[in-house]
Amino acid sequence: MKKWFLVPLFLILATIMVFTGCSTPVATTTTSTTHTTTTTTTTTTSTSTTVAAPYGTLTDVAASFGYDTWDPSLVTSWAQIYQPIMRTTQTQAFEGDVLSSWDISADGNTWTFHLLPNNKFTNGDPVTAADVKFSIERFAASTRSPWAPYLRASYNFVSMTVVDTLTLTYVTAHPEATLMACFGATYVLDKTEFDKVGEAAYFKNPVGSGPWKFSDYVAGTSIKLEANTGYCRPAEVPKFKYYVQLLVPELATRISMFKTGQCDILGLDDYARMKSLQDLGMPIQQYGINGTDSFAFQWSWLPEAGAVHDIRIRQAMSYALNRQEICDTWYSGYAIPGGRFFEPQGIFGYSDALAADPYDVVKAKQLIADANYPAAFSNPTITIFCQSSDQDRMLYYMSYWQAVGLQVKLLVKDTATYWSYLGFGPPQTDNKGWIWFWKSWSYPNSVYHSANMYTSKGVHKTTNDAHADELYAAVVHQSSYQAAWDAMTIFQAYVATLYTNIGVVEYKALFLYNPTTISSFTGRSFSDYASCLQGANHVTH
Amino acid sequence: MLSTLPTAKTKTKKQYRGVTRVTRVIQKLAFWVPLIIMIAMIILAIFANFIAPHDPNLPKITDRYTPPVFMEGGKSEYLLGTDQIGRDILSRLIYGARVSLSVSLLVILITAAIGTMLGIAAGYSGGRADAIIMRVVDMALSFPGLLLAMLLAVAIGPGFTTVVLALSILGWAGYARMIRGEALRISQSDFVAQARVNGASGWRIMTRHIFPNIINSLIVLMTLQVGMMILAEAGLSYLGLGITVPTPSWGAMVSDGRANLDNAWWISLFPGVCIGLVVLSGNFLGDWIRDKLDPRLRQL
Amino acid sequence: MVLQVEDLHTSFFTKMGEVKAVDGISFHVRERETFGIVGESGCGKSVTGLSIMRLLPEPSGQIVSGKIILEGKNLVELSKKHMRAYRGKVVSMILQDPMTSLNPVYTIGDQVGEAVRMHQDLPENMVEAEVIDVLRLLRIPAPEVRLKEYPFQLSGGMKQRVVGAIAMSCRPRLLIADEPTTALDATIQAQYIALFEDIQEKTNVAIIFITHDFGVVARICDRVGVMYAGKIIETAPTRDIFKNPKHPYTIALIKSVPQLDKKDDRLFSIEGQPPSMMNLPKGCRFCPRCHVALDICKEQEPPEVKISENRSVSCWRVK
Amino acid sequence: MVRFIIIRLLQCIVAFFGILIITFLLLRVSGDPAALLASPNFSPEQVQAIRVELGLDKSWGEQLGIYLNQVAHGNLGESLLQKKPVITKIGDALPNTLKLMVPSFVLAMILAFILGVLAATYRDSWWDNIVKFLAVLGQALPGFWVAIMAVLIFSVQLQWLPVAGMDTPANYILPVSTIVFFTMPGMMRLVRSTMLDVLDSEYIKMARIKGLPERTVIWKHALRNALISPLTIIGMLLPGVVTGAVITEQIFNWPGMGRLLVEATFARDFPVVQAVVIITAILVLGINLLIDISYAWVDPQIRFQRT
Repeated sequence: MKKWFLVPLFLILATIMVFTGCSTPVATTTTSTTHTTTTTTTTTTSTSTTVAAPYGTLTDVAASFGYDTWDPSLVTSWAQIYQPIMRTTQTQAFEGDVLSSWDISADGNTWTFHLLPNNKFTNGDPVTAADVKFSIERFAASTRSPWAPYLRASYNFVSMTVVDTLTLTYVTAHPEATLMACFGATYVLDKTEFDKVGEAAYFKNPVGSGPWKFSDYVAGTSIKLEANTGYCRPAEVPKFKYYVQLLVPELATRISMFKTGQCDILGLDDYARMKSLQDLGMPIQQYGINGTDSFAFQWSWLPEAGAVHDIRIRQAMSYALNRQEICDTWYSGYAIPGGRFFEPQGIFGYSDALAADPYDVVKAKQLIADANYPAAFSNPTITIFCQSSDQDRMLYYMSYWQAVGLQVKLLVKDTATYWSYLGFGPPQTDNKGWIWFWKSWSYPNSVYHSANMYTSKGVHKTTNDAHADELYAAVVHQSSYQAAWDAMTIFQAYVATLYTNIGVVEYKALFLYNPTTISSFTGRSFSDYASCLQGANHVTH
Repeated sequence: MLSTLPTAKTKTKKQYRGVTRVTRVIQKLAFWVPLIIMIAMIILAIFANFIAPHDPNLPKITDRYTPPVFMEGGKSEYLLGTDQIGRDILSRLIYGARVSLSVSLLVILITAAIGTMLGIAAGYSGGRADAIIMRVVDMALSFPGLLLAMLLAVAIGPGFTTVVLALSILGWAGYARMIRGEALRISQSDFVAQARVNGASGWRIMTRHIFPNIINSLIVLMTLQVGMMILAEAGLSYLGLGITVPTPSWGAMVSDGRANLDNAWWISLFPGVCIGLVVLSGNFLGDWIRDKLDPRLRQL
Repeated sequence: MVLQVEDLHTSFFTKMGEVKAVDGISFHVRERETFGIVGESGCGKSVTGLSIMRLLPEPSGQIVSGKIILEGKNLVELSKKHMRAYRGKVVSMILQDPMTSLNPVYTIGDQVGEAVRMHQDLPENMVEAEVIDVLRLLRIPAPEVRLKEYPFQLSGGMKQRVVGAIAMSCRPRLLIADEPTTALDATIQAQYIALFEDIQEKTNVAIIFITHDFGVVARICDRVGVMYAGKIIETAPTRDIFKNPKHPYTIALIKSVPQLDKKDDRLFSIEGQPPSMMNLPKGCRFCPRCHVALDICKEQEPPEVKISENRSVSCWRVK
Repeated sequence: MVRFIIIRLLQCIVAFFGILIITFLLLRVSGDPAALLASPNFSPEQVQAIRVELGLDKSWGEQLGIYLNQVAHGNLGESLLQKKPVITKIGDALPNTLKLMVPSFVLAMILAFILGVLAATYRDSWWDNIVKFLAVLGQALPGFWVAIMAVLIFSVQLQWLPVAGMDTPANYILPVSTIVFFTMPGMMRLVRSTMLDVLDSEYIKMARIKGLPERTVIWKHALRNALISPLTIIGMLLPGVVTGAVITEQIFNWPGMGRLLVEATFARDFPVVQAVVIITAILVLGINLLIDISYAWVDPQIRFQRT
């Protein structure tokens, strides 16, 4: 009896899976300035063939929770309880998230946002234009988000008007198509609730309209989210009823928990270790776009920066790295050479000009000889600093530089100090010319991060080049996203020649999962970690 | 010697003769084995550059996670295998002896010096000074040193100096406490009274009369501490507050390999064994010296 | 006959080998008699006492052979449990150092009462009266007050009396006093010895008095055994031994007792050291220190010679 | 007796403020928390504004004064990173730590006393040798290593016990045993050696002479005297338990004070670190005071002291 009952259920599930699999959004037409969201306009899967109710628990482990808050202007790691204004597609374009569509005026200065109808917060309040306006204002005023300043009045903002409950206009002083990246980082809060309970209470029991809803949070211990069955895209409602993330600082413990089934998901930095667990029958899943490994030379334009002030030394450091060997060994084949700052292949503004330098010891040695290293420098020691989690990898990368005769020194900084050394503010007495190691995870659009890395206004203080500033200004003054993309390509290609940031590899972002609880991942696994887990499917028996 | 004993008459007697022979052998081993281990470790530490087959800090990524030579997949050039970035474990162990032992010895010298001075001063002078010093000692002994070590490591950054300071900052108290007791006992003895009668200064009594009489206890305590300090350094390494990379210390090596205990146990096990050997050797040697010098010191 | 010890051998089995602390001694103690065991420290006299109590330090100390017959029972053969029932009740002991013989953390009443409760089937309300009674027996002033006091509140002499009270609490048949007066000063010593006589009179207890001091022997003992290196080399009534000591060692010991009536200030002392108990000489144990040794003394141990009903000596010179 | 306690109490308070000041100064040397809080885009002026907001612009003396005043009023400040009163964080973590430490401490003590006494009573027996071996083993290996091995053996291989968490009683077994494994040996050695001294004493012989059963001799007469010196050591055992807690909490994922401390130290969350140290100091000092008082209970000589 029971088995017969399961057949139609299975068929329904299969249909849904096929549907969601096919429903990858189509890129918007280039000529039109109207952007529509493909997935939400229809409600095909509703009524008769209701989605099976979510069940079960997905348990994840994290080494740290970072900031201990649910304010999306401070931290976006579990912003999945909120909906952003826009989100990225698999082709690195943008589509609406709370929006059904948006228009940009002919002069490029007026954005009109059309909200999805019938979209509700988990407390039942409708998502309105007033909520979006409030969220943008609040986000722009944030003092802690790196994205926020680009929405702030001092940059490029004139006014914002609520036209009706589902329409909002946003007026800028000059065209800036790349603001989409900022809207993509702006999460919509429930203004009514926020005004009613106040900020502290709101973030203690946060309300959003995302695929997950907040369930429980024990500071320093666990996060618990529940599938939001009222999510505006029924096909994307998580199939697991609960998502639990446990804070487990000790790696050995995380591994043991995963092996014993106390958690379902495990991320590892050491890909060889990951492979050894894969050999035990634990499958690997890729999510998001590739992450990158790179080195940034802060204040390298200053003569006091020492050896790295000389571009030939920086170039030599790039040529000395055997990137293919790194990919094959450290990353067990899950990486490819390349990966400057935030620029894996296929991302906004990527071109072949960003391709990695080949491994060429002869050339590296020649460049070093040309620079008359070490004789030409009073202090030839090159200092690299990283966080303790990256120290093994650094020692390994450094061995390539030692092999070509460079004197390198590694400083391992604990997380707090590491961040305080990342170049912002005036140079500290000792950190001019220090190289920092940067490991990025999948970030869809790096336009504003690039400003920080490659322009003189940037906080990371690696570049002080007037031409780069001009080229960057061109990127953020485009009325079309495609034009901005092209401008970004030119800008990136130019700054690549400055060698203020050298990429090592771009690696696949991976995690292991427990095949007894999870069968596969469907949906937006191309986007990021949280979206990938959102598409986790049950193992059906 | 044994043959001169009269023949056993009862069961108990026989049993005891057997025990005597075994214990005597064990006693000899309990002295020689730890002594040899200690000396071997010290030789490794001193001549690390000549003994170590590889550069301890040079990664060879293509050889990473090589198991020890006696296991399947082991290579003869890496007797004890390699770690997660392909460094030779044996070479790191040998260089690690240098770091671990020097941390340990330095801390012991510092703490013993401070503790002895304060202990003698307290025990000899007595009264208020004694009361104050002993109160501070009590506090120092009961305060978790790890907390201060963590604060210190974060305050001045991790490294050799930090580890030594962090372990020394409270470590003197144990010495002060023991030395004070000894000094008190000795300063009440007749020869000290005699010295006083003869007009010796307090300084002279403390250095010439009291100090030589506490050296025995001091040596015993210091021997026992060798391993303890290495263990403490390992604890700091685990929390990321130990000796900075790439310098190998045993504690850091054990800590580095901990997440690989289930698939590459050799990274963490061998340094762990070294720590265990030194701790045990220190304990046995300390016990032995104590028995030889002064059986009264059983309480240490 | 309260106690009969026959050919008792007690050894310590140490890491260095066997130490024959008591090497075949025999003696007896009659009712109401005080038998003294005299000897230098380390001669085995305390071990003899502990052997009778069966309280040798375990596991190294062992009674190797011999008989200890107390009131007709051989203590050597008793089980631990049976022996415990004898201890305190039939045979008891007073240890040397009054300062450390009392447990510092319990009151006097508690410590004396414990022994009373242990062996006498008394109702709880009678115990205190019994304890006071025992304290009185030991002539402890104001026993009702002392009951509630801790050892550190008492003087040395008073502590020694309390120790005596514990030992006498069940009116044992035999009391072994191991140098009970050594730690006391002269006046208190005299009082304490008088106390022993008094107790003996009241309770008929037989006493083994272990001491190194012939002066004390003269005052209290009826008979005396002189021990040297694990053997009793001479046994005699006290009066006889002072009048006519036979063994050269006894003679030397008596000579070394300071006597007030003699003008000679110089104290006699025996030259040399007692032999190592691990490595005894082949012949007579005293031979190396003996002024009158014969050739045979070096070769053969002298047999015990009974010279009268109450006297025996082990010396080749005494036939 | 009362005076004795009052003097000890005053000493505790002095020591407490000493620890407070040292902690405060050490942390201030270690780095600028404002720099950590600032977003990478911040201008120096904005960083300065944060400093003013947090009172970090004032001189150390002033900051210390303000801080001492706050602590005296029971205010432990606000977490810099989370804008949350520190007291709530401690409030979450402290019970968890106590849940772990109290059973460990009690178990370690009980085992140390039982094993130590037995080892001393049956000196040089096989039993004594096993105890001695355990004691040496417990002091010979790094704590975190043994904890991880325990997890691998009992949780991963044998699957008898859960790896981490604190939901079920089974979760307590591994962390508690680990702490016991490391803290007990030192204590046990001490109980054993003290007990040996006591057993050699005349009053124990005297107790035997009375014909008391061995049970009474050991557990009544000997133990109470043997208790006196290890009581002091309980105080010295505390650091071991705290250190043990830091490491075991990290490995067994126990959300207690130890883990809070590690997190806060690396994040330079000064108020939290200070609060953890202060609370630990209060605990340690308080326990020492209790020990002093129980001393008086065990040793009548102190109880009757008038000074």
